[in-house]
Amino acid sequence: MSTVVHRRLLTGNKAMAEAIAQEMERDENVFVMGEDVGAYGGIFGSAEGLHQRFGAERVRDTPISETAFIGAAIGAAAEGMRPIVELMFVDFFGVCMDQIYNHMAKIHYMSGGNVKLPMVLMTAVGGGYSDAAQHSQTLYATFAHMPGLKVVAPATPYDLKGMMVSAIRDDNPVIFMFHKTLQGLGWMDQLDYSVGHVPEEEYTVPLGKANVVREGKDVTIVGIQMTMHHAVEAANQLAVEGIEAEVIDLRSLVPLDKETILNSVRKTHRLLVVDEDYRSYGMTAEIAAIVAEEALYDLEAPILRLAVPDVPIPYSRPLEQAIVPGVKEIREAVEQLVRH
Amino acid sequence: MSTVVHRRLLTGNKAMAEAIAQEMERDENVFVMGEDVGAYGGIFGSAEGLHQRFGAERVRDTPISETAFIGAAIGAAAEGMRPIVELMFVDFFGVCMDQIYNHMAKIHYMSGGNVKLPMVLMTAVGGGYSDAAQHSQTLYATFAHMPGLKVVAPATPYDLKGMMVSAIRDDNPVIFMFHKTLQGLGWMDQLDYSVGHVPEEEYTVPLGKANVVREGKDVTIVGIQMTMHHAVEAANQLAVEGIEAEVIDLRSLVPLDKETILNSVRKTHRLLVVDEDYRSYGMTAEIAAIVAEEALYDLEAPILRLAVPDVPIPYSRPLEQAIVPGVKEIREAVEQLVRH
Amino acid sequence: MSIPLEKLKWMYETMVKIRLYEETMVQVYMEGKNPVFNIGAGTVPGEMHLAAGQEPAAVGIGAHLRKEDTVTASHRPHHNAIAKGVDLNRMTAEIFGKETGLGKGKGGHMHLFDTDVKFSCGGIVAAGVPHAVGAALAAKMKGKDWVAVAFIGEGAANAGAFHESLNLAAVWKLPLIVVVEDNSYGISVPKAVSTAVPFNAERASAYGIAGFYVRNNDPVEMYRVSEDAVKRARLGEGPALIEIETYRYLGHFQGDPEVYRGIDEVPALREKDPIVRVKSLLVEEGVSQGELNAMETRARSAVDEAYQFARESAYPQPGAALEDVFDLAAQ
Amino acid sequence: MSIPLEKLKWMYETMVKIRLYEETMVQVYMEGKNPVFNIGAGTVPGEMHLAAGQEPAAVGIGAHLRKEDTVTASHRPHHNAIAKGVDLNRMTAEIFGKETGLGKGKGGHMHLFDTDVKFSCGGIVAAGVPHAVGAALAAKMKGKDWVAVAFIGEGAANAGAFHESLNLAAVWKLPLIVVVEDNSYGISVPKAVSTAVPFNAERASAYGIAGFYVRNNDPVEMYRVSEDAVKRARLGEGPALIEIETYRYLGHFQGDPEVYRGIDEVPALREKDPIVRVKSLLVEEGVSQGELNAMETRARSAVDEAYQFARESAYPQPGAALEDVFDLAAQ
Ligand SMILES: Cc1ncc(C[n+]2csc(CCOP(=O)(O)OP(=O)(O)O)c2C)c(N)n1
Ligand SMILES: Cc1ncc(C[n+]2csc(CCOP(=O)(O)OP(=O)(O)O)c2C)c(N)n1
Ligand SMILES: [Mg+2]
Ligand SMILES: [Mg+2]
Repeated sequence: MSTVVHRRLLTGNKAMAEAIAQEMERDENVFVMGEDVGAYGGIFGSAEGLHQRFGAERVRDTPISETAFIGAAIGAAAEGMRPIVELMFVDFFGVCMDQIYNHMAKIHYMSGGNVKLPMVLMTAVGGGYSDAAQHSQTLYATFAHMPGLKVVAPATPYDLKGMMVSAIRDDNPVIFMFHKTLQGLGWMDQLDYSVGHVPEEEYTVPLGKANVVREGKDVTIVGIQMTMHHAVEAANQLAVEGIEAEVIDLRSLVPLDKETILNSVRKTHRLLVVDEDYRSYGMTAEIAAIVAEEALYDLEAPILRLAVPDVPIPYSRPLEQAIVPGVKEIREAVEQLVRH
Repeated sequence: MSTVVHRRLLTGNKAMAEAIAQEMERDENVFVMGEDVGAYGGIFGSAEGLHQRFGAERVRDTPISETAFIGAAIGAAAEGMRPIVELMFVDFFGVCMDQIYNHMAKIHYMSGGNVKLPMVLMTAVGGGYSDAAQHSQTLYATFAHMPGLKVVAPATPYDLKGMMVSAIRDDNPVIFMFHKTLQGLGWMDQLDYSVGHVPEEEYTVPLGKANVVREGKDVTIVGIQMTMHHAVEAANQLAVEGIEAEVIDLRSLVPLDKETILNSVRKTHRLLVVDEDYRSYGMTAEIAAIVAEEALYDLEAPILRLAVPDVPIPYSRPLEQAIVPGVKEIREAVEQLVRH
Repeated sequence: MSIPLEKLKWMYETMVKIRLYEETMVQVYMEGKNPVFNIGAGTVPGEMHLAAGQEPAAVGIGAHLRKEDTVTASHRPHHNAIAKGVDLNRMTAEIFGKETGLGKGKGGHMHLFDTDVKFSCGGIVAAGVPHAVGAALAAKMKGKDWVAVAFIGEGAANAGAFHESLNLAAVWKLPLIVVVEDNSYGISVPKAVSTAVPFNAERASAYGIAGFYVRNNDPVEMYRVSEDAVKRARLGEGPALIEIETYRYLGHFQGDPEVYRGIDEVPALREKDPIVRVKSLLVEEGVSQGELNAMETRARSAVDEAYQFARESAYPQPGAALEDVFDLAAQ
Repeated sequence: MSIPLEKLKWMYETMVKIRLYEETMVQVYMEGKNPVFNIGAGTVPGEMHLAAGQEPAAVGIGAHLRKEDTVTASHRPHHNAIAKGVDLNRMTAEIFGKETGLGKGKGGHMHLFDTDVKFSCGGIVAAGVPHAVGAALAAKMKGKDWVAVAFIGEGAANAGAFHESLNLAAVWKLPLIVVVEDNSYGISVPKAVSTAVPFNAERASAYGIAGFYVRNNDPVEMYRVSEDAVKRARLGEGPALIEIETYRYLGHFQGDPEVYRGIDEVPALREKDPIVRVKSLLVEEGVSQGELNAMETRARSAVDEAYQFARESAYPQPGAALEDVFDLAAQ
């Protein structure tokens, strides 16, 4: 935004909920299901105000039966409804992954394209507030590894709204990951970037396009959600040292916008990938591999990866802080890269 | 084996079942649970003869309740038992991944090392016989991505026995993936390498060591289970063309023996990774990334990856054959690599 | 007899069609698997779960269903598909892996989707029940009197998805009917070894819904019990659970060594064949031999035509494997 | 009164200890979260699920348990842990994230593991039930008369793991007792909105096992019902399901706005406080005020000591985060 505009500031959760509300107005087939999405408005505010506005028929509190209600979303989508179903924490995927992975992801393919499943599974990811091993994961790669699902993870209120609208209108099943700390909730860390300008009218942000959020010539940093914000902060600090980092917000794991990454690496010749998910067999590996396949000769330094070092997320604050990559680790990694 | 030895030929499944039987003799805490592991002996023969020999108390047929019985294995292991529990097809992981991933994998860590879970989860992987999208996956990376589990995938009868013994004796939870086609079952493809020499006495093969199964100087091919066997066959064909490929049998995804891979790449300067799992965010990415991080300057050609091209496994034979990498694809990829 | 004659005739002809279909498949499946059986070889590769003997479950409730009603089925789906009116040609082509198949050869025998008659099935035990819950929910939200029927085996009733689905459907008073086909085994495991109660129908009380057990693989009793359940579901009175004692004449899958059951078991079951029983009823009702023959002939023709259609259809091009992961027209 | 006085005294003292523990936590949890509440800040970060009001479930059955018996609990575990005799100092240190904690600070409030008294808990709804099945299986295979008790909330009884576990335990006749603590809500969702039957105890019949419902959060009735269930489990007579109507005085977690319940609800529940009721019973039985004071003082001291121990303990070194993923001594 380079011109002076009226800034309509919303938190991440309100941006999401606004997208859902507007789509519910637009299309009577859109409805919401999940644990505590009713009066409570979703534990992380994703459904704030919807129950009050649309009632219990279209905003349905469910029993703690993720297999049944996510499976029911599949069945309803096959009948032409457009369910938005919430898995409260992504960490709970294991009780319902069969529905997500063997059915939601595959039915379109197995039916030779005849069955469409226009549904969104929204789920909270991320740690950083001592919620420990079973409530702090991002699991980006777990979902992105298996074909048939679009997997997106927006990082700003603007993208949360625009990508939610796109996800609802998409005829394919979409995993919509929102980061708890980026919801801008009153009871969590208050971060500047969890509040942002969100136009009132509906708009879409495409699923599958990465975003160059900061241009630079010396090094490319690819991040997603929190690690992207950390990368921007690190880049600002590095600029003082005279290092200009280009920061890419991946936004979408599937489809993966490899052109944006490759173009950047071809320009900067150095790559750091930063992830809040586990390191091995993760997002950082995929991006590194793509570059090693397609832009090997453009690299002037070995690729660096930062991620959770293959340990479950520990509870204690100093332990958690030690394993989740932050601004400092990114800065150090970039310094190492450019020294090369 | 360069000297003349008595070759005691066993199929893959008999090698596994022998390991289990010998450990059950050795340690009364070892027992087996799963669907159809009793009279039937396991759908893929992993428990052949055990029920007859050890009875229904120690070889337990279960209801179709994977969450309950895998969770029960966790509870029993915490009490000092050493359960071996079968998940019939790895594809069914989604109905019980919570037990596998949030508990089996994490309890040791969350308890600060106080609770040990000496258990083995054995499961059948792989396709190639038109069992379609819900019964043909390998899902190697799905399990390897999340920390706390050893994840092994032996490819020969010798390793199946030796690694099963190691898995049972290991105090950590182990995911033991056996490939259906490598079990040497009478009702599947008959492959030479699904039968092999297996000493009668107990022996262990370490978990976490890759195996250079064929030496070569021109290119490194990393494979696992079927793709390793395909790689050896491709290498033999390439030798005729004068190309000497080194083939590495990964055997273990976690721990990952990166030294063996790096040493080979430092020698051959070219890398092809071949996987029967989905391509993106998979095993091929992890190996490629490690090399791009740690041996970038040793590479004389971009890394190549072969894997299932991010589609569910199709049923129809020509379709399935088109997407699972085989000998031909490996040969062509190597030719491309050395031409570079 | 309280069944309208037309319904009974439909049930008979459909049962005959199912039986012929499955018996034909027994033969076709072995093509290319002789002298050495290889599951991946031949005209029809992969696992093959047949339902000969289990026809009553499919037709007893099928007689009450309309095109708009949804049916979800299991890994053993042919009888349910046929009773729901799935296109037999395209279903068979799918099982042959041909491009004319319901799923262009991508799904196969365990994954048949016919959107015209709202039929689907899948290879994961009990996983279709939640889908039927969702169809029932859609019907309710759209204000239609459509019902959804989920067929599962008795082994599947021990899976968590069964419990969660029935509770959810009961809480939301959805028009869902779960039909448990009790053929005594989940692969090799007898019901008594896997299930804590003799009858899954007893579990209905755990959801405050109606539960029924149909004995002796009886199609007429299945018809009666289903009539009530379907009617109440259409009226918005909520779900029901029907279990039927049925018989699996063949192995769990083709090639099953069946070490887990005695050699006399199946012959004894065949003695009580439900098709024969329905035929006698029709004869009692005065249906002529000529008409019976005509029904059987129609069934035979439909089956023959389907297999021929499948045989004559082409395999998909290899490149088709890369299509249909995502709907590209979308958005 | 059929409870031995010693047991009743133990129950009283333990309930007091639990209540004091939870009430102290209410305060401690807010340290460092004022004036702006931030879940990740302060002495005790992360989610905090407290059980003040739910003591009867824990002590009523706890009075029958031995060290060798296993207990698994949920995300709301403190009362169950205390009744099982978990080391209160190390438990509190764990909740503070200290290196002296049960899990060296790696587990936290929802993940407490005390192998000495065979206690564990976890943050995934219903996931502890299968673990208790496994402990019960181990006891059976080892020929011991140990039992395993799984505590869950009423919301958890709609999860598949509940159904699968009860069926498996019933089929194998394992010494498992599932205790459902019915505090009326799963977070914000009332039982009637989530559960198709008024009492989960009715679901016992789906597994052919005994089911009990204890009304009014009554510790004495809980004791009686549990006595029977535990005795029968020890004798090899299989599992039981006990549901108890109980009260959650606090929010689902600390910081819960509780928009889903009326402002009068909790005060009305507190009127019927079970600790007060047990105290009157003890007075009726002639226990002196002096003895009651002594019990309360002991409870207070244990709690104070635990919090002090936790406060004074050191945080783990950051590098410790990398340890304990695998047992390296293994193999
Ligand atoms: C979740 C899951 N677990 C296990 C299997 C393997 N499996 C396929 S069919 C079957 C037995 C099913 O028994 P039942 O439900 O009685 O149906 P039937 O085969 O008798 O028709 C099993 C265990 C599966 N497909 N899905
Ligand atoms: C599988 C799973 N789904 C959802 C959650 C989120 N969650 C945590 S506690 C809770 C409510 C539990 O209700 P109940 O079982 O009644 O226990 P209570 O909190 O009342 O003690 C929910 C939905 C979870 N932890 N695990
Ligand atoms: Mg069955
Ligand atoms: Mg509750």
